[in-house]
Amino acid sequence: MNTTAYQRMTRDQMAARVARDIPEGAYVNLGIGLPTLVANHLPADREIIIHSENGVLGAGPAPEKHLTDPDLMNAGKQPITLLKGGSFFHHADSFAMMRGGHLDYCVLGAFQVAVNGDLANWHTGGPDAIPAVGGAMDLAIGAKSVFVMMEHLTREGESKIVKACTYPLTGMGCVNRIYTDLAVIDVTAEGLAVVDCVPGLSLEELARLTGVPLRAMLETRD
Amino acid sequence: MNTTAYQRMTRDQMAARVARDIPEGAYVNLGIGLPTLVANHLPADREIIIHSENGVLGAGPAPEKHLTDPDLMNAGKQPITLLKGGSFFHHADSFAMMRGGHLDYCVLGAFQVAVNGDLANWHTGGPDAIPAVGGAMDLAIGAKSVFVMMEHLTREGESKIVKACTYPLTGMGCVNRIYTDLAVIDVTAEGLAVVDCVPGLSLEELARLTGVPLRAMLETRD
Amino acid sequence: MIDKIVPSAAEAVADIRDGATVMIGGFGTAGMPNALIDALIAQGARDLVVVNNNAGNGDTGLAALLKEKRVRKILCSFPRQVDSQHFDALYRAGEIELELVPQGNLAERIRAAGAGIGGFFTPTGYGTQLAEGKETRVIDGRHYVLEYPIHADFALIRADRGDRWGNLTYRKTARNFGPIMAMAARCAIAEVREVVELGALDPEAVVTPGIFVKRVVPVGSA
Amino acid sequence: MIDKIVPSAAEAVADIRDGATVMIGGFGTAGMPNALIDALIAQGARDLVVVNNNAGNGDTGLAALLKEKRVRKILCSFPRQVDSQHFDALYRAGEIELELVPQGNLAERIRAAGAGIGGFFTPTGYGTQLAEGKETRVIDGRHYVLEYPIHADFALIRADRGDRWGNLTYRKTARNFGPIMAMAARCAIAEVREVVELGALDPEAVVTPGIFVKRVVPVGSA
Repeated sequence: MNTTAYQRMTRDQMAARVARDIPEGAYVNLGIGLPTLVANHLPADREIIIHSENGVLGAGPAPEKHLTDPDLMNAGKQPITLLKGGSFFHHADSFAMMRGGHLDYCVLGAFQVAVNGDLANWHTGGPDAIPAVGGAMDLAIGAKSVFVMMEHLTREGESKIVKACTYPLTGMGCVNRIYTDLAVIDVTAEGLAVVDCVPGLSLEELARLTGVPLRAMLETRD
Repeated sequence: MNTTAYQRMTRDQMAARVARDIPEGAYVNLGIGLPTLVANHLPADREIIIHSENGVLGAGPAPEKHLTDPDLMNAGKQPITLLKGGSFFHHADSFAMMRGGHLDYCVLGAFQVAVNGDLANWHTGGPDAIPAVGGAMDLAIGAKSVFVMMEHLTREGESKIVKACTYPLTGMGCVNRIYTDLAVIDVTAEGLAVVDCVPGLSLEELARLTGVPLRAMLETRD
Repeated sequence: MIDKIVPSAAEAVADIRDGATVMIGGFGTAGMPNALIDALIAQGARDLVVVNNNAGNGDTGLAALLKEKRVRKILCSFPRQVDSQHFDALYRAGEIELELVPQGNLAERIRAAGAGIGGFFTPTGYGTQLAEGKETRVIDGRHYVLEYPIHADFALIRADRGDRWGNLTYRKTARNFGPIMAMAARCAIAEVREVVELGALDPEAVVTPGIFVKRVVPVGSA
Repeated sequence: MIDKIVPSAAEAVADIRDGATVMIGGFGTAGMPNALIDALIAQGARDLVVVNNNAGNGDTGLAALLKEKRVRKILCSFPRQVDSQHFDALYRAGEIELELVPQGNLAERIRAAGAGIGGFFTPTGYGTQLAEGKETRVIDGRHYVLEYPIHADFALIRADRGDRWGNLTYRKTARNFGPIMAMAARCAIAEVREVVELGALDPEAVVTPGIFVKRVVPVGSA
């Protein structure tokens, strides 16, 4: 697949790229899996407040192992710490923060994102798959900006950015920006716009891999 | 009016009569005005928890004047104290307690109660009257038992217990029991049933004064 | 560094525009943000829509704002009080619009706005004048009225202690509408008795997490 | 004297009947009321409907209740976990009914039950499989799905400290569903780490006021 002169970003490079776009003072929810890595790359000189759906604002990094507290976990059930200024609240209040539009950003993993911003990330729809949705649908419709973070291509080399999702939807038209190991792409009313991509990868090659129309961001800025 | 050999109850006697019916452990909201007096007559050997709509459970008696705290008031804006075991909460939680059916009793004043339990206590409907409803409609539909406490007759000698309310309604079919200065009357599916009345007042005389069918409670007990 | 502390009430309310919807905390005088209201009076915005439980007491605070004819419309549950003379005069003269809302519906509509709920079925008010013309529905044999959220541009509230992240605690029954109004407004401004260091508030006892608060103004004791 | 303290978990759950709807607190293992669940397993009630965020972890607690085939139906948001083998097996064998609910809708439906709301319009899940067949509506240009409350006969929750009036505090992210489940159940039973004297809990920091709680069982640290 990878015959041209570009390097795909590592997972940590992707996380660092996402982290760069999160400003001081933002309230952010990081989804389970790949998005969790973003926390490790937030610049130390920015105060950013991490929300976890299970009732905490101001989630801090994992504690040293011997300080793990089974009552202090994130949504992925990983041990966390609480920053000064953090707070605890119950589930209805926690999801009021999402649904009510109080979170500035959420970062979600995805199976597929469609050109219109439709998101599929909760269920493969396979007949033997046990469905589980968690807070994904609430985050998808709730945060002011919904970032998706995923590999650009499946293991089989198919684009996860698609004309229309074939997996069951998490939310309709909800994605604002897509971070992949190849590029950063905005979902706009006029279609997908490439913000940047890895060195050595041309827009033409990216569009060919992706299989849907892409344009460069600058061309469409007014 | 008062030519026969009975005495109307005083306001304090009425309050004591209501208080007698409130059991240990009950959660109770006392409306503004006459019902507030009930607090003074709750037996000291019963723990009864007073709810006030402005966000307090475990409201205690008024403090000595020099200990008044402007941040600790009841719904009538009168200074109160907080009992051990009391708690504070916000308005949405306070009304969830009512609407969600968590209060055992509320005691409300009234302009009129109809034979079907309709309650009118918030607005005379007069053209120059400024309407104000407060929490009355929430209490009317919320408490498990809704007690009304009022004089039996208006100053003009008309019964406040009526076939149908002529004043605007607070709630439909919501009243369970009526305490007046003449009698205690239950609202039942078969009509009004007199639980007890002041000594010397016959059921016939009470029915005549009230102007709607009344029957004695015992006759209808099955 | 996140710093929501604003040194003066005047600065905190400077961007409230003519025509804005402004929620004002307080039940009677408890929790009334007097410093913010005084600053709003001095600031000059007019044609305001105000949401408060009452319609002003005496000659200060909200009553003074009304007296200055700066309020086009008020949503409240209990305008009529012994000392609501300024509202009464405006209302009788047809110079202010009143939307009278049962107190629990007022609280729940405010909470719904903060929680991203589009509407809800409430039993309160069913069959009364205050539900006239509203959609109704029978659910599980009970009658309900459909009510919609109340959103606001600004919320002016009074809290007890606050920190630079905007976390708040309240004092006794002065809590009342503060927490839900903070959720429902695009910009919540809290005057506080005392600003404390980040981390000084017990994370278990924070009542309003900072995510709901944009500005914190230290004003000392009321 | 009000005394909601029940000395043993066995006594506290003795009246849970076959077919009961039982809410069980906890997000993963944090806040899981293990002592109450073990007592429910020993008690023998079957054909239960369980409401929990997950569908059991490992071999203990809720997973053990499932393994015993005592649960007819489960409402949850995230059944599939690395260690949800007992649920997975039952589900694949068609021996348990699953109602999958987005986590925020689950929380809000539970809260609605406790708050006496008959139904509400939520944006979460609109346009997805999980809203199929449900009533939808456009309100102010946004799409919503109508969701109904989830009531329960019993709630089994874990809190940190409790008193004889049933007031509760929680510990960190173990708070999660506890406060709203307590509101939504006819009979809420809390296991607590520690029972304290009435008045020992700060009234400003009580998270679940005793009005929502019927029984408090001291079980010590988890």
